[in-house]
Amino acid sequence: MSASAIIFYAISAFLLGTGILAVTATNIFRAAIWLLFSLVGIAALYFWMQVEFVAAVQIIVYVGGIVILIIFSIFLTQQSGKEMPKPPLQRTIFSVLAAAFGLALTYLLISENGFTDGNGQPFKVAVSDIGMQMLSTTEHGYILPFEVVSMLLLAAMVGCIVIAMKSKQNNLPSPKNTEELS
Amino acid sequence: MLADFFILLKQELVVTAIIFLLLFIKLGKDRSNETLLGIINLLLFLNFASGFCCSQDGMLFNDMFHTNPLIVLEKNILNLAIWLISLQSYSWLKTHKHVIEFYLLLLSTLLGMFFMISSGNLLMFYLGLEMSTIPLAAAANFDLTKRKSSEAAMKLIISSAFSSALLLFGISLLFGTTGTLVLTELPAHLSANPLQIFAFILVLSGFAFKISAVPFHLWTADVYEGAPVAVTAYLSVVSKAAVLFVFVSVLYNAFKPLADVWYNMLFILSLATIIIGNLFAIRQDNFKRFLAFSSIAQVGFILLGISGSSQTGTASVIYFILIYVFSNLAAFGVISLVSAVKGKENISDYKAFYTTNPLLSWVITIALFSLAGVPPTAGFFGKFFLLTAGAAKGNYWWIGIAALNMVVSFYYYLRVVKAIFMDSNEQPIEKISIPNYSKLALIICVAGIIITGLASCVYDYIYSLSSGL
Amino acid sequence: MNLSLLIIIPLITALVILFCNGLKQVRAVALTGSVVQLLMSVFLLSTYWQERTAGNKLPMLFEYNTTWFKSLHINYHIGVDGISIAMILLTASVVVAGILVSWTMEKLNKEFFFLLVLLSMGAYGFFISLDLFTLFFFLEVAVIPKFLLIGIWGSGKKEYSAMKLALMLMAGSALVFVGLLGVYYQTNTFDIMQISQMHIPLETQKLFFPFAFIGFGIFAALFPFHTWVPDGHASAPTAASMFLAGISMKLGGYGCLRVATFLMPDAAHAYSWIIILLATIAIIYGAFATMMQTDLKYINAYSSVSHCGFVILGIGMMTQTSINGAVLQMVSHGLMTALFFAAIGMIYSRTHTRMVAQLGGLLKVMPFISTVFVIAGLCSLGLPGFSGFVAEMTVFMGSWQNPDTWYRLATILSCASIVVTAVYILRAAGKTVMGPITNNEYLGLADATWNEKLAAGILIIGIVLIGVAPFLINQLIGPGTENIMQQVGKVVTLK
Amino acid sequence: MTGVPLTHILFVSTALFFIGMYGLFTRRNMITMLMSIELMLNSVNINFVAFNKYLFPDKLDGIFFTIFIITIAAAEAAVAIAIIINLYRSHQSIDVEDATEMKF
Amino acid sequence: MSNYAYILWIPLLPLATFLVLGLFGRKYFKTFSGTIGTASLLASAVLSIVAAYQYFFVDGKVNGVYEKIIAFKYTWLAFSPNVSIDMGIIIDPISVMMLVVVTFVSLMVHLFSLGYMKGEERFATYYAFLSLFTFSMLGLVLSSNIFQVYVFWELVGVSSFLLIGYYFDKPSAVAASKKAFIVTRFADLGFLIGILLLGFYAGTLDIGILIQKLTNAASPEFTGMATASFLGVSALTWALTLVFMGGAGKSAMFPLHIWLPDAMEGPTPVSALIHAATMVVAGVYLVARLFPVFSMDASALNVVMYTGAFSALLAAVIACTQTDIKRVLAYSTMSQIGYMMFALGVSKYGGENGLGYMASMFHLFTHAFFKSLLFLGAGAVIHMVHSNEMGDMGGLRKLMPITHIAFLIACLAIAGIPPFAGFFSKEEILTAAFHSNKMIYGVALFTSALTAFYMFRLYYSIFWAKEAHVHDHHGEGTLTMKLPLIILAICAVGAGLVPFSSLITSDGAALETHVDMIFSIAPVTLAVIAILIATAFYKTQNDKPAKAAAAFGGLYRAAQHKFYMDELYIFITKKIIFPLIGQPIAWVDRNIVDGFMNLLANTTAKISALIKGFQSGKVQNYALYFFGGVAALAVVFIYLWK
Repeated sequence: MSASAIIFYAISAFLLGTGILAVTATNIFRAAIWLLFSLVGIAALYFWMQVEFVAAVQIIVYVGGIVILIIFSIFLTQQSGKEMPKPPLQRTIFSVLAAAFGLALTYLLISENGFTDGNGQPFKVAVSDIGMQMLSTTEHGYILPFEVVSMLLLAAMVGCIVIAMKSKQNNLPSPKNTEELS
Repeated sequence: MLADFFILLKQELVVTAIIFLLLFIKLGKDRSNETLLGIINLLLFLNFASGFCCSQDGMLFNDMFHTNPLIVLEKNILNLAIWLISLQSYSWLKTHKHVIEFYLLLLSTLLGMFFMISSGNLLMFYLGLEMSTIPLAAAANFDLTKRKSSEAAMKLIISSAFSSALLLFGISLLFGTTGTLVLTELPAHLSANPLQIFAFILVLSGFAFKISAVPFHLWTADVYEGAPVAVTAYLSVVSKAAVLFVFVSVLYNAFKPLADVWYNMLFILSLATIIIGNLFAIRQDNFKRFLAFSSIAQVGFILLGISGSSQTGTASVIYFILIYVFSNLAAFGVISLVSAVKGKENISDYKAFYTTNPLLSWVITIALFSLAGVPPTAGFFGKFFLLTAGAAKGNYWWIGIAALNMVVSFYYYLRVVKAIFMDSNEQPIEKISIPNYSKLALIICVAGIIITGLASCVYDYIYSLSSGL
Repeated sequence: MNLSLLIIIPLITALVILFCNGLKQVRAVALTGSVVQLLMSVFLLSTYWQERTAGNKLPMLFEYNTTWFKSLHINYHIGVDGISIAMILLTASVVVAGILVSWTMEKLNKEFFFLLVLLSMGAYGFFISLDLFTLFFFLEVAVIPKFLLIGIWGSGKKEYSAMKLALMLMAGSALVFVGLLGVYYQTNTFDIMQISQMHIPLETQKLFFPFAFIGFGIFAALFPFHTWVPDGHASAPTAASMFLAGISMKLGGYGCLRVATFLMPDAAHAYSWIIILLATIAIIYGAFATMMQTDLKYINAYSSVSHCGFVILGIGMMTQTSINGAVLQMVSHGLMTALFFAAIGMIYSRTHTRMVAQLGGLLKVMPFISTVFVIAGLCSLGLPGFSGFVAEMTVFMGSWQNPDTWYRLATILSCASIVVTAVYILRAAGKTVMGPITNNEYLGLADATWNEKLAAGILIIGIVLIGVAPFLINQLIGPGTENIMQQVGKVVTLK
Repeated sequence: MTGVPLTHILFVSTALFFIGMYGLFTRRNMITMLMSIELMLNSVNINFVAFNKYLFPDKLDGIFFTIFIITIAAAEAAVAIAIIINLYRSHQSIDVEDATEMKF
Repeated sequence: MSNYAYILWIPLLPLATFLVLGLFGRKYFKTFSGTIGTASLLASAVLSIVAAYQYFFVDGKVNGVYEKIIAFKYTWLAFSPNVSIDMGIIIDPISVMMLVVVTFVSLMVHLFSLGYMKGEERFATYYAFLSLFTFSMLGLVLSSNIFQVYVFWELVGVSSFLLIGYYFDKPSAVAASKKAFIVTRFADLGFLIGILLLGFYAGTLDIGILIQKLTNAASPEFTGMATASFLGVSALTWALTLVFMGGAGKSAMFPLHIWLPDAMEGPTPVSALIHAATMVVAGVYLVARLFPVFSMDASALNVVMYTGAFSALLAAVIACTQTDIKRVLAYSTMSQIGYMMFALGVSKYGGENGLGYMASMFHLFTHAFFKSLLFLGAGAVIHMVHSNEMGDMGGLRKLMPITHIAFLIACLAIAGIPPFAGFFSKEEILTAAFHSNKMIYGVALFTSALTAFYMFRLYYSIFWAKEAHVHDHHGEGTLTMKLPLIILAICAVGAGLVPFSSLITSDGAALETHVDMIFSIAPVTLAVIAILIATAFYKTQNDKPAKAAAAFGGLYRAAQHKFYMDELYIFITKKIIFPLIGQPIAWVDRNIVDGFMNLLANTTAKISALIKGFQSGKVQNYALYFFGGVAALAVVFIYLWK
């Protein structure tokens, strides 16, 4: 077993282990931290696969963005350190079964499929290539999805602002609202 | 080249333009809601009208975007639907604080749908799908202070995130087994091996989630019930229609090699959808929830039509969706009026509705009859053609079960009609004055319900644009 | 003769009604429209007669055929033969009578007449259609007005009955629909005349015939799918009962004949024993069930089950005479049962009860209505001189022509129903119109008004005309049944 | 990276996917549910990158897909959190079991 | 062959009267309606007599035989090229004879009713119904097609129903009319099936052709019918027996006779017309009409014979015990028709062997006069005392001399005392029976004696017995009531002198008959003895009848209760058909058949309620089901399918 393989298995074990902890930890704050580790592990996997750009994006967006967002929202909605309620036993059982079954099935199918490795070409990803291709309108250009995503982000932003903004609407005399709140 | 670009992308560009125009208006000085809504409705009408000028076949961005007359037609249907919804929600939005934001969200989802329909690539498809969902979840929360509204939004976003995770997993497996994301290249690489079938099932579940086919439908009723009426209408009509349009073309084109598999799958799904939708619909009291289940059952019929996988199948699905737009929106039009003015959304509130609001009663009755498939409304033609298409493969027993399920669906539609016309009520909903916008929308819907069926040119036109498997 | 007028006139009438104000205008428009339609039907009859006497031997006359939905081979194809004309005349008479009977409708009169006229439009369209799609279209058009008519203006457990009726009829049309699809995919056309020229393989026929036949059979109160009949008829307002029994049940019989049997004769032969079995059960069973009823409307409704059994029997026996008889029975039963319901409605509107036990001696206070009642009853029990006799005897004779011993036995059993019919009719009549007056309040009741007299008169004229001069209607429907027999008989020689 | 077969990487991603799914099924706190979803999306990302690298090294489709998924995941998370916060305002709870006002 | 087209007017005149009176009578001719009816019937009667004269005496015989003439024929309802219901007029000896009888008796009844029904509220309706009945009866006797017979048969039934139920506010009248109609309907069912059988095998419904085909033993129709058998009985026997069943119903033969006594609830003139002279003999007429066919099948004739004889005896026994005068007359009618029936039963076709046939027709003819006379006389009596019960009467001979004399003549006639009409016809019947079947002869003799006994029991109870305590003011009634009595009395005396045997025989050829004095001794003696016993018993009030009744004990009680036939029928209908067939079916329909439909609906609703848990509102469950769906699809379509 080569060193690279050992590194791979180590990373894998780490990210899966932290992933499991992230979904089982009873303390929500700890869970968020485990998630953070797991995401970092995934970034490491990307590094291992020599797709540094993606790894970078992963760290910037996830670790730097989403997890922070999540932690903030935890602070907003919850006292940290409080134990989270447990799901009903029945659901836990079914969830375990479902997840185990899904994993078994999927992996069975994957391993039976017998992927033939690529034609041996070196896989080199230069960040500039990605940038060029992203904004190219010609062959293999990704300008259109890029623009679409930007529109999506705009819309998401608008949505977030409207929803999460402390609404002054409560002051409006509206019979429906009082009815709903009561 | 540039002219092509504009012509091919005209609908998307118009929508984008409107979005930015609205942003500028938002950033400018405050205007009264009435003015805003007037402007917006006019813009939406222009948007709808612009869809009819100069369209042509073509591709852009290297398969990322393609269009043809059928796709233009589909987008026009969506444009029409959003215009109608906008007209109907006048009463609700008149007092709302975030009118422009609401339209920003809706229009961006519309844009997402346009790209999704035109997508020639799984990435574009995925982006379009997400773009048509995420802002909608935000929009579902637009009754900001209503608990149900937030709950609905939460359910929508979590369910859709879950489903898109599965969908993505499926896409990744497809990518892994075929090496391509381009829809037109997919058939050449598909060989119906188990992993591909599994990937297909995951992708299918993503579609099925959006069109709320059983067993992927569970979010539907809750979200429909909780979301504001306009959003519910939008969800049940526009977003569903858009995904169905894509679904048909993806199935018929990209997944052609798997036809044997998905044909049977669709049949099972369609029957399950019809039956479960009906079974749940018969005991609902909330009008929106009721329509949610009824729309689930309708989707079952649509799936049946798709499974016929012929030119008739494509045509009848699109035809039916057009009719469904009119019928469902006519019903939602009335509901949104009543909901906005009286805050009542239960079927039992509608008892003796006819004594106070005969016109609205007739509108909703015609709409329900059309949904039930009673002639001379267009719904009859739609259902007839769908089942005819579905029978092309000779599964008459199943068609028979579906046809008998129409009887069950009849029951619950008639239950509403019964409440409106026959039941007595101490305090029926008082007379509602109908704003002109809503009136216009209702007239268009009713006219559509009547004309679309009887005038065969509509169907023949759609048929001429369609293609089978 | 443009047959589309038969659809257009009711349509226009219905639309004009929507713009009317007040009962007087509404009913005037409705009556005018329906009378014009009746005159049209008579005119149609006379032109048809001229054509036939001029030697026109085409199976269908006044055909009009235009493409409707090109891609699905759906045409708007209409045309009539004698059978259709008989049905149209029946419909027109019942409609006029129904409108006259509802002359003083108080509640929501505009909607009431609108729906009545709409319902009649469905029936007219159904009877002239020569395209399965068009036929199915009109079949369903006729369902919903019934639901509303019963549910809004009915009495008793009206919602339940309306729902039951609508659902069962819809189930029927759903079955019909599957049958139609089967035929369509076999022949690639919806055109009845074209399909009749093709030969559908026996196996296919055997698969789809039951769908079509049972589907239409539900409309025609085929046992055991008849349960909508008693409830529906009993709860419906008078005019709706008349329409239901007089017209709507005929849609089923006509469909069984024109669609199921005509297009799939092989299967009809193969299944004829089942059809006959069910018909015989319906006849006997309906008659005995009627005997036990205490509500006048239920009596007539159950007797309709029994009488419509003759229609099915006639079709199932598949001899020319029996099919003739089936058609005659449809017309006869339509008129007779409409008259019966009209009389019951008149009685009910005055005494406010339909229970036989509470009525009595009405002949004394309302001789006209009671006479109408008795006439309807006598027609129902197959008295010569009224249409019922002619129809039933034709069915018996026709059925008897089928030489199979078991079929003979079925015929004899069916014949036996005439005794039971006599029992229940006489029991009802004896208690209701005869005997001493049971309630002193009845003494002050008024007899029929002019409109009721007119309504009854129209129907009685029809009944008596057929009863006294059956050769007329026999000549009318003869070529039509001959045409059907050619189709059905062809198979017999094949075997 | 030599010596590690593709299927092993795929196993990791698949396992991660179902770990995420398990979390989604069992976590009653909405924010943790959201976290679980992030795990699932990440597993898809691993898939795309691995496929792209192992099987189709001549193109970058998988990489791009990954990038877009990450972006969209961010948008999704943002909106979801906004909704959750709004829900918290009205329910005073982000337990998903408390948000079952609409059912049957 | 001359023109008989005018015969069409004989039935059409009453029909016209019916339509006019039925539609406009109540409003416009309230008081004249009787006159109109009587006048039109007078015209019919005159036409009938003219027709009879022309047929029997002007045209006379062709080759020594009275021919069947089809005077008119129109295809009314064609079933197939050969089989059709035709409306036709057949002229042959029996139809002409019946024509005369019907119109004549009907005329008498019309006349009588002018007085009897005077002042009734529904006077016009009464005459309309009478006209309808007359029309139907005339149509029946003139029918040239067996289905035409059935058509008028039914019309006769319904007009009888209407007339019996004339006093519709009397529950007993309503019940009686219902009973009459339903019982005869039941019999008609047999008739109808018989017609179907005959029509099918013979390939025609035309009586002439039918007879022609089925009397030729070599014809395929006959052989087909004689060889085809069902339950061991040949189709011919079945058909004829079933046809006879129809006749038995109308003619009140055992066991279908139960309606006749009850039918006396109708106005008495109606009973005279329907239940004495015309409708009740329709059965006899029917058998006579088809007699050539009957004569081909001995078993069917035997059925006719035994039924007739038994009915004659049974009715006579019951008549001896009844106290309602109309019921006595009703049973007497039944008894006399039994005579006619078994006379037909013992007969053969043609020549001397056809004596029974001739005798039967002869008796029908004479019976019409004296029985209608009896009924009209009874009517006059009832008119006077306003009661049907013998106990309310007595000693009326002084108050109503004309009625008394007429009634006495009629009693003598029916008792078979020479030279009254009944004697001659009864003699022929007894002769025929004697030559054919001794047992029947015995029964006939005994019945004859009983007849004399109960008739005179009736006679004495009405006119003697005790002093009249009725003080009536309108005497014996109007002239229109007396006149028919007188005319009919004359007929009852003279009808026996008609040279019947040369006019009406089974084959149309004249029959040589002679009154054999030796033969007459026995019946006449018996009759006289019976009359004497009756005189002893009933001329004055005494306790002999009670003692005699006690002596007979059970038989008497049974006879008084009509041998419990009504009870049996009521048992069958009320205890078997209604609760054991009708109610279960009605129950099954509501609970099983309809219940199943409701069950479908309820099950759907139940399932719907049952599975509502899936929509639990918990988004995690939704996701779980979602994945479950995916997994299921995957398993099914990857591993299970194919």
